[in-house]
Amino acid sequence: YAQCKPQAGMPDYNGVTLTVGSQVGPYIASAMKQGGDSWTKKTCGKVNIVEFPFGELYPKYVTAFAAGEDAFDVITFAPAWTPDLAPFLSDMPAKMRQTEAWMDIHPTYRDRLMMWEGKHKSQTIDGDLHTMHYRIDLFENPAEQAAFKQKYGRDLLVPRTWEEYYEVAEFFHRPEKGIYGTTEAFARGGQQFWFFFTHAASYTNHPDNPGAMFFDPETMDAQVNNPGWVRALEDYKRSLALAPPGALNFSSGDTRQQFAGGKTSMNFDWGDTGTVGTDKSQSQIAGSVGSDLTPGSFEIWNHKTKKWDRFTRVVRSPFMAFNGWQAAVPATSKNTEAAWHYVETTTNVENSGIQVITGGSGVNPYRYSHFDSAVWEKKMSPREAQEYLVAQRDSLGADNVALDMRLPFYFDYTEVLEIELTKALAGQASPQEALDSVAQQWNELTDQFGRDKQLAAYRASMGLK
Amino acid sequence: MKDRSKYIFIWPAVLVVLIVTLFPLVYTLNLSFQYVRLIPPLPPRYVGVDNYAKLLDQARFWGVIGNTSTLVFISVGLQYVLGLGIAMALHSKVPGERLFRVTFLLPMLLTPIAVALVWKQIFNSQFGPLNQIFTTFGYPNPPFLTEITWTYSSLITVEIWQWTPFVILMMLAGLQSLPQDIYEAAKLENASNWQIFWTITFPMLLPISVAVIFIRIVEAFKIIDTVFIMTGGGPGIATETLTLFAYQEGLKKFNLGYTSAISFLFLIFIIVFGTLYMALLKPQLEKRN
Amino acid sequence: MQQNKWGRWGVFAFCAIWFVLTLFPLYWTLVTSFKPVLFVTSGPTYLPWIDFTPTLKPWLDAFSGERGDFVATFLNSVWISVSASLIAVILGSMAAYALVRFEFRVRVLSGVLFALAGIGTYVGLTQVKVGEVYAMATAFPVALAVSVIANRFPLPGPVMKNNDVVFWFISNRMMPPIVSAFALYMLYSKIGKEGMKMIDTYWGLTICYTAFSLPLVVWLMRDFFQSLPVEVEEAALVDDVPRFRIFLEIVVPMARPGLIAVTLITLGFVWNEFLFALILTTGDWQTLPILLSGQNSYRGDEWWAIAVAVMIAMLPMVLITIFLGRMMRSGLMLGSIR
Amino acid sequence: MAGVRLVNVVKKYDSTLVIPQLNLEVEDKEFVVLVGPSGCGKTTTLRMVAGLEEATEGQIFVGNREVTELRPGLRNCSMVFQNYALYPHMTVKENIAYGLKVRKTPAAEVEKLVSDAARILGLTEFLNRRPKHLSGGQRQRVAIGRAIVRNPDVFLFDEPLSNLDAKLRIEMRAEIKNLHHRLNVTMMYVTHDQVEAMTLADRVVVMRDGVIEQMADPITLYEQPANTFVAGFIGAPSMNFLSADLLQEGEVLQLQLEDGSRLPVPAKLSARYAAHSGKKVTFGIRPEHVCEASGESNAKAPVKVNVVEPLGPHTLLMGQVGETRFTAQVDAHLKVQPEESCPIHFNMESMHLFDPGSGKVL
Amino acid sequence: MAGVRLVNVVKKYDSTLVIPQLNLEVEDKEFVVLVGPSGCGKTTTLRMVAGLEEATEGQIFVGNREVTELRPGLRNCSMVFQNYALYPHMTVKENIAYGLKVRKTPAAEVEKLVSDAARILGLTEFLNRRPKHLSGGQRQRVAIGRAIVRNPDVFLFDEPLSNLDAKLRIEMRAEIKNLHHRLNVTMMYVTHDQVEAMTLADRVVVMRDGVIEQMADPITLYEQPANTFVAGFIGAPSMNFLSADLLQEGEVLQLQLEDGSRLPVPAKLSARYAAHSGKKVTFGIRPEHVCEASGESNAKAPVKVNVVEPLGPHTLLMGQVGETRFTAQVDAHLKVQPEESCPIHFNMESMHLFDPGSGKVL
Ligand SMILES: Nc1ncnc2c1ncn2[C@@H]1O[C@H](COP(=O)(O)OP(=O)(O)OP(=O)(O)O)[C@@H](O)[C@H]1O
Ligand SMILES: Nc1ncnc2c1ncn2[C@@H]1O[C@H](COP(=O)(O)OP(=O)(O)OP(=O)(O)O)[C@@H](O)[C@H]1O
Ligand SMILES: [Mg+2]
Ligand SMILES: [Mg+2]
Repeated sequence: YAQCKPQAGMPDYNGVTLTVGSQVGPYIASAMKQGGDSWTKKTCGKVNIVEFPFGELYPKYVTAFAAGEDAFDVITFAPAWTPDLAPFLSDMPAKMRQTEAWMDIHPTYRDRLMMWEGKHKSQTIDGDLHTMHYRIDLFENPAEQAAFKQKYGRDLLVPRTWEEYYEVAEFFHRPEKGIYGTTEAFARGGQQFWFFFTHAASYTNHPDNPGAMFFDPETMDAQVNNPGWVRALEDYKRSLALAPPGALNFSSGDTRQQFAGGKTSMNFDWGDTGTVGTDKSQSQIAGSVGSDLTPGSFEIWNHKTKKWDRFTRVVRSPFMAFNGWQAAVPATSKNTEAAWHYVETTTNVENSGIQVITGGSGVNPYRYSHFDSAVWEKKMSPREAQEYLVAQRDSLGADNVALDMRLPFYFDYTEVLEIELTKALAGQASPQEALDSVAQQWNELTDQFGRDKQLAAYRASMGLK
Repeated sequence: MKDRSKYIFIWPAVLVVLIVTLFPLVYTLNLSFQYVRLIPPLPPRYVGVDNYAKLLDQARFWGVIGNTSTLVFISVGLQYVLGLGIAMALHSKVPGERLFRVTFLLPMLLTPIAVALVWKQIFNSQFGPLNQIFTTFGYPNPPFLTEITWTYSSLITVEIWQWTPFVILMMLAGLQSLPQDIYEAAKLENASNWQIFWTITFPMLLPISVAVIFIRIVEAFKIIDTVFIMTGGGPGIATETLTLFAYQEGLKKFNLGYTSAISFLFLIFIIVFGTLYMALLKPQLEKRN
Repeated sequence: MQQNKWGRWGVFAFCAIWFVLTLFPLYWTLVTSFKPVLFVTSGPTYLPWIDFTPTLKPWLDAFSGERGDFVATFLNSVWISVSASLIAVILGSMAAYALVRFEFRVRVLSGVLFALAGIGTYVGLTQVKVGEVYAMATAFPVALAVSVIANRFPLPGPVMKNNDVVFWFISNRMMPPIVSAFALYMLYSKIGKEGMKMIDTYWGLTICYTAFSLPLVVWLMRDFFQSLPVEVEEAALVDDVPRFRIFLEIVVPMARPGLIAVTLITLGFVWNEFLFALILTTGDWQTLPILLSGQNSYRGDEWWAIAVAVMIAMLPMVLITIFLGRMMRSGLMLGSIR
Repeated sequence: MAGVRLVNVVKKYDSTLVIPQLNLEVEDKEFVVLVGPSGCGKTTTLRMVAGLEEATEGQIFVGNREVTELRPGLRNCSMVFQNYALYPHMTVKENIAYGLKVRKTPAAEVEKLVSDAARILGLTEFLNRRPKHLSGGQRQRVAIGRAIVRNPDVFLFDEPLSNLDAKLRIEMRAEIKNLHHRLNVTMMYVTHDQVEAMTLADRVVVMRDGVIEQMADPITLYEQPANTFVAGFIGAPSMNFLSADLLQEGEVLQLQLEDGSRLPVPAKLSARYAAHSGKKVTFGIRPEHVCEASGESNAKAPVKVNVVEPLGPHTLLMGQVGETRFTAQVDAHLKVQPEESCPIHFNMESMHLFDPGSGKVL
Repeated sequence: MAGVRLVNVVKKYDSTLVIPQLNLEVEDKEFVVLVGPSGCGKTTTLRMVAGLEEATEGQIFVGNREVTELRPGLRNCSMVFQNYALYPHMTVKENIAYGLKVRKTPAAEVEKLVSDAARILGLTEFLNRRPKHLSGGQRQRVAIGRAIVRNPDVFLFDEPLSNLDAKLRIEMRAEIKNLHHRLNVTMMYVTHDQVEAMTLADRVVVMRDGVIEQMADPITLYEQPANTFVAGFIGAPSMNFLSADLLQEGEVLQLQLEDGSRLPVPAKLSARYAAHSGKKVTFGIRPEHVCEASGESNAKAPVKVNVVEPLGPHTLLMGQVGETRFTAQVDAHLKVQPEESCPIHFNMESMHLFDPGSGKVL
């Protein structure tokens, strides 16, 4: 049969088949596939995407690595796992970092999340952070505006602080009419703690003390029980009161559906609420989806002085929840070179541009080139597209952007947090008690795993030298 | 009979089971005395019975045993009662029995994951059909999966829905093997149905009941998918089950020594339970042999 | 008799309620799989065309492959569950038959010797730098041989009989599967490194399922064989028919209803198994439950997609149930024998 | 105390007609036995009386009460089943007491009734055993004991002895007969063993295909069967049937068999049969009404012997007269070998003649 | 062709001793019937010969071959089981041919053997039916057919007729007897029906508790039982046993019964019994060896009648002589009512005397 010919200037990967681990599609997997098709066309290599339920992805990788199995040539994973997986990953080839496309990647990803212990270990394939969404039709309804003004003595605007956020939420919370104030994810295993972290970032990500949100970057003492965190948890519980029934069992996906179903006046979420909410086939409020940064705060806890520092303006601390999907090449792969080439192809400007506007690909902007509103207006109304992109770009570019936690033994830490968080939400413990307990257990874990090692890893994850 | 061929009959099955289960057993037993973290890779070290001691000392472990037992005993109990009732109804050739018989078996053959997913939707406090029913009766948005008592009720409902068919199947077989004439004899004595049940049907079914309940309990103690999908162990850790706990420790944290210890404690627990169960029921069973 | 007409109505009502309870979730899933997204997230709807406008989109999505390769996975599931349950039923009913018709005596002490010989050989071999897998592959038969030979001698200590053997089979289902699955993965991985790929292969999964189905098969089939008349077999014995032909040509046909029922039940268990499938496959031999649980992604529950997946996974089981129901009606529990 | 009456009872299972129409009256305190070949509807009849089976049409009375629609428990009949139907999980005592307990009889009375019954039936020492550990005869007695304690109006027995061995059968037969005397109560008894029927019954009902062929006391049944069916069914070994021509030769009425042998009809029977002379008839004679022919016999025919069965007191010869099977019961000391021909004398006093078409007696 | 020999055979199940020690020799072509009460070890003996059960001790020979350790298939015995043990999923033809097929007999020969057997047994028209659709007697014939085609050295029958009804039993009995004549082969036959034993056997083995009580031809067994057990077991209804004193009164030997009646021992028996005069003895007399006493009877005693069983040709009276149970077979026309006392004549030619302690015949 006719030998496949690679395109000009492309390497010849005839006979190479890459196994790519991913979660069950369409999210991410379809992007990897799109990239794969493109790569096959260019290089004649083949790509086999193997898909696992999201919850089982981590154990799948870990067992394979631990057994030294050559099961995957490329893995896609959450950055939180980077510390655990990094020892088994190959380094990104230097020449990938000398292209124009490289510089197009937003530095928050390029220089922080794709690195581990000073080396580039993975490639971002999806940008992820929390942005806020609101119902334009409600917020700009003159009757509502008037009523709001009468009740609170100020204009009904998109909230900039959490106080405003709760005022607005309370105002729109009308269970008898089937409309609720807001919604967040509260379910254990349903991404709850990222939502909580978003609250916490606003009160604890001090501009003067970078990377001190989770742990003291000098001592590795857990910070989760400081007053900033406690306040965040109180807020988080307030959201529960203003959320639709059964919210305690909501995962992020539910919040999205709630919002798109017109059940809540606001929510905050990854970029998906924007794409789902504006899609007429999935949403009852298409055309009315406004976006903005998540609210900020005038006050931020300073862990050094043990005081609330008051700022003259609202400090926005958008939270890089989840940090976006990464792709990497395990060291056990026999096709490292081809695998990296595939990753590069999949995430190049052209392909990622396609992915980012494909509904259901799960890919959110992570390159400057993704913020070209012309493309987006094909899917959304101009205003929606405009607000969506601005919220995404400004969050990413915010001075005080907060990075997600990445640590070895990640699941040990998050498990403790999830359990205590759920207890607090269920009213079995006060916020202070719950967080004290988390802090104590986190410190124990840190000691158990080696404080120095953990500290070094934490500092690396926060980009501290 | 001295018949050598008996070995040809039994060895293949024994070998397959031995080969596949022996290694895991030994491996796990060995692991349970070690401190092993797979990720990041740390060299394993032997810690004696530390894992066990720690477990027995951990409130969460006992909580988990309590949760699992609550779920298992209540749901298996109800499964048995319902299953026996339905089996008897089917056995009495209720109209439509052919259709019922086929349909009633269905849930047992569905993936527990699918079952849990479907029921999670039904239990949705907002969009679910059950909510609609409760709402029309003036109790909108019950916290099906978010409040402890409700959650247990919901989980037990699902367990019952899925596994009562197994009881039906086995009890129906048991009923079919009972002699018919003693029922006629009892009817001639003018015994009421209720008396007939307690004095004849139930005692005669006791041996198979014991076996069915035992198998169900052993299998039910392994419950994970339903809980994992429907509540994730919540609210809090109120519905965390043994296997879910082991899953978190083993496949999330890869704290393998500890997980192995959980498994062995679990095994010991089941065996102790099984022995007690049999010991308690033996006098009852022996009476009829 | 007429007298308890009301009682019969009560029984019927009870069955009818249970019928509705059984079918409603399945009906709900069926209609959900035809619902447009908008109708899923806006409260319960029940009747297509009346409550909502049905759409085929979720089904088309499923078969487009973007939510995972349903066709290949479905076929994997079929191959593996059919072959594993067939093998399990064949081996299991042979063992069950032996446990019913013959007497076995296993001395506890020979079990202890098995363990000692096994560990001894293994440790000894690894000391002289023999690979782990080869050490195991040697230790196992050595230990087996030692204990089988030892069992011939009148060793002191308790003796296990047929019932204990059955209990041993059952006890293999008592262990929580999490660790067994992981340990098995390690074993397969080690064997794989010696050149025999087990992980993510047809045989790897089939053997594992066979082993874990066997206990149930043995348990259930034993009951069936017990109720067969032994004289029929004796007649054949006197006629100088070899045991194996007796089993195949006389016992199996007589136990056919039971065999079919057990095969179907086993098929159901294998078809639905999740954990082993998850851990022991990577891609080529993934089975449906994994794909199914993947529909419950971190992006939230997309009910319409889940519903389609559930329907696909359910369909063969519905057919099996109908079949099984038939078998039960046609005298599954013997009766037709004499 | 009460008799049993079935009036125009019809029984269909789905569409198969098992009992076309049955009228049967059992007197108070009578012992009636139903016999007939397998499948003739004996059990069905009994079960309809007990209420275990519904009559499709017709009425059933126990005493003066109509019980057609009544449930079994209220008819006050006791039934003893072929397989005893003992409760396997109860001891003998519990088995017997069960019906009383169900009816909430005071414990002291239960105790008394059970021990009385046990004494009558010789079960006292087995009271604490389970049925599994009893022999067949003992089980049967337990089943009867269970029936007795209720003090029922009617006892129903469905082949109670058919699972017992020959000796036990004879013993139990006598016990049941005895019981009937002692309790003095109506009994209906089903069997397909005609010896049982003959020994036990006040009256025997011979059934075939759901129809009563003859109903009479045992001796009448034996000596004056109404048709070939009854004649063949009652008596063991069966009556022999030979085709014959009834010829009037002067004064003497004679039977000419197919092999040409001629048998004179006794004078005192001639009047009865004379009307049928010249016709083909079926000649019936029981094996016990023949013997080996001595010289002076005037009614004999040769039998070609196939099998010789010595029974102790006498011997059975099984063979053929002409082409027809024939069994003869002869003296134990007669030495005959198979394949021999043996001349047989017919005791013509005990002859029967039937219409070859309808089978009715002439 | 071969006889069967059991030498010092012992059988234990676990620890229960079922057969203490058994020596039995069956001649070539002999028809031997094993009888005895339930549980006496008949089936066990037969199964040991077939090889379905291992002898705990001792040796078993078929012909000249020792087969003690041989597996069943190699002993060339055919066995017919009580429940027929037909292969339910095969047609009659397949059932009969199965053993041949397994032994790879050429198809043409199979065909011939099967059709021969079917013809002999009258099964030709049922060849394609399944056992389910056959009547009991037909099933039994299929089982026999299956045994025949093997052309075995020895036929073993384990109560083959006990599931059949009375009429069928008589028919099949004759067929089996016939078969023995035709095939001319060794047969061992187990039954607990002594009528079967008497009619079929060349020799009957009477067993009790695993021990052979007597082994003799049927007539001998009936007329000269070796002990009270055999005397009571053989013959139906059972022999009556009465305690008596044997008195020498001058020339005449007399039996004095407990109720005082005196019965003279016939002269030709006096010599035999004279030695025992003055002792307590057990007097045995069969029901068929008594009759209603006429005036001139010199050997009579009154029987208090409890039950009257008309059997057709004669009538059974069941009652008591003194305190001892007594059964008499009298003429059918004797009219006796229960509770009456009836004088009975003893046919003393047929008397038996036994030692009251050991039960041995005197
Ligand atoms: N439940 C039933 N359904 C259909 N037909 C039945 C049923 N019970 C009995 N029969 C049929 O009714 C007829 C009479 O049955 P019955 O049991 O009364 O016979 P029987 O005289 O007692 O026979 P046997 O001597 O074999 O007990 C038989 O032909 C039988 O096949
Ligand atoms: N497998 C066994 N285990 C223990 N005891 C047994 C076993 N089989 C038979 N027996 C006992 O051996 C004795 C003889 O049994 P066997 O079956 O030979 O009696 P049988 O003379 O054939 O009686 P029946 O006339 O009831 O068939 C009985 O007491 C019986 O309980
Ligand atoms: Mg009947
Ligand atoms: Mg026997």
